Amino acid sequence: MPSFVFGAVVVFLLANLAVGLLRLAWGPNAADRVLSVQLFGTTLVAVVLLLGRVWQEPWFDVLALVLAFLAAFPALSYNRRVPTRSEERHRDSL
Amino acid sequence: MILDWLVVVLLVILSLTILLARDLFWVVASFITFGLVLTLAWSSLQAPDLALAEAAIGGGLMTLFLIDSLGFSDPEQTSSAGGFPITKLQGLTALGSMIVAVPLLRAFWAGGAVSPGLGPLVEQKIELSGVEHPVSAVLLNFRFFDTWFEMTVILLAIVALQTLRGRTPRGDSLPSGQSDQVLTWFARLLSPVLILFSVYLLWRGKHAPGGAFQSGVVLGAALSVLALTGYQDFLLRSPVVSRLVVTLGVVGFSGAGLFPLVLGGELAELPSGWAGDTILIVETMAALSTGMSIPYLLVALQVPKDKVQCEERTS
Amino acid sequence: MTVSEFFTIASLILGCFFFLAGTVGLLRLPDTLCRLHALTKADNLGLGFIVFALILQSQSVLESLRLLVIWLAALLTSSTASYLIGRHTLLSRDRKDSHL
Amino acid sequence: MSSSALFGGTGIIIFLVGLLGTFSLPHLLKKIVCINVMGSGVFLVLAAVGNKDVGATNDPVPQAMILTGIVVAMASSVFALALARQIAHRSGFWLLPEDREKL
Repeated sequence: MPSFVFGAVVVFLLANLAVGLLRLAWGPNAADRVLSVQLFGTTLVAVVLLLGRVWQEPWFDVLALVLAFLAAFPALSYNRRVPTRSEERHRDSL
Repeated sequence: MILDWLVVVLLVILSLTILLARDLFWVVASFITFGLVLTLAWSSLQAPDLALAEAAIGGGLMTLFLIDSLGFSDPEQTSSAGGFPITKLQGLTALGSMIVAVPLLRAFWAGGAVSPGLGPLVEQKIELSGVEHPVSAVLLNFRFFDTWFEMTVILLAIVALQTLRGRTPRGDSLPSGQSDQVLTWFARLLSPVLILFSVYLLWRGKHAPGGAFQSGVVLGAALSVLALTGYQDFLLRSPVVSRLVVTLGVVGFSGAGLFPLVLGGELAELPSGWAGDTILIVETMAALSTGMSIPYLLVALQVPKDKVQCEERTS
Repeated sequence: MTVSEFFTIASLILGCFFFLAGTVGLLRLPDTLCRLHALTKADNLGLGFIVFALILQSQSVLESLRLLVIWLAALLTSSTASYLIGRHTLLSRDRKDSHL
Repeated sequence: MSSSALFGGTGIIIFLVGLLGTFSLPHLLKKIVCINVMGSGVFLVLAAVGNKDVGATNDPVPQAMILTGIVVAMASSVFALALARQIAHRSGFWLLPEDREKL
């Protein structure tokens, strides 16, 4: 497999990420911004995996694994934000 | 090359976003993305250790600290205190930094005399260091002092935070998040794997990218996941032991640094035959203490609310 | 072109398509929960197809397993993250100041 | 242009953007984030100088120093965040006292 195919996919994915920055700008909720960060994280896992094949560097897989494992942190910390009273009530009624 | 340009453009856009954005969450989300893209920059510069550390800190742990602080701030203020009010002083600063930028960039791109750097020297002496990976050799042998005082800085940060926080009725625990089946299972699945992975990174550091700090940071991520999902036993069961683990890094480095003095050598001159073993022990201690430090930093960040409760109790 | 090369390119294109769909969905869909739906497609299928393409090109069984583990890790974290965001959105939907 | 020259130049620009933010944004959280951005700029310059196409080999010394720097920057940012939260809690604003007087 010629590596320029992988390189082209990497460029496409990064361009995708750049367009996704618009949602980061628009918001309007914090949740939307966490969502975009989530998408960027996954995109980067793919990018790192592909780059490891292009440059023939085996340690890129380790990097991809770190990125994949820690991708949940934005959502995890976002979830910890103190819920307001209405949220509490809603949860208790579930 | 196209890739480098894309990464550079993304980095500059994101830093400008951080400068100009009004919404606080936008700033923080841009900063997280900035950290993620920076990982690619390190990869492109062939600095795998930096990429690993940046992925774990910029993409993971800083998120935790920053969003935790955001949850504390109230919404009205977030929107009002944004803006970009340009006073005379700030205008001058902007002008000044642009004036500084031109010669800096010129100097950087002019190139000129290129020194060979310290790379060849490290390559030449690496057999004496006891490890095979050059970055680990520099970190734990040739520039032992840097890492020694790095551990001290982390410990000092925790001591300072604990002092700020004072004694609290609930000890070293996080205000419990919502306990929840999905989160519980997530923690049960993820944290053992993460801990195993951190041990792998530690072992790898001897001959390949990886090592005490990357390992410690991943361990810290595992422990924070546990603390955030309600498994706080490792903090609460025996607080003295957990605090001792936090100090392990400084203890290990001080021991390895001072011991050669007893044998009649120089300060921090690792004994040549035993360097490899000493480094392994010191690295393990450093990784454990870095890992334990991170939930402590997170706990100690919860200053004001605990303070309120304390003040209410005393009055 | 061999069969495995054909499948590799096909699945790379599919992966790119799902990432594109995820981004377009993130930009065009009207509210947070809809966007969450778009995102999960990119997370699971986009990354899945790209990992599949790489597995087809991998040199050893160990490398294939490693890639599979990375995909599974991404699945675990992204599904938990989606659940958390979805629940948080749902719980705070009746709030007036959903700004933060 | 080699990739290390590219990243080094970007490092300088990012440093200056962060510097500008640190001075001009009154919000303490933004100040802390901007200081971190500034630090990343410095790290980029340092890594670019130690890169293969500037020196003879990939220099591990700057890399080890940056690694130390990343961890120290994290610890000190957390400390700064705690101080900022203390200020925010006591005064009700994420602002330094000097900036509050201007409100």
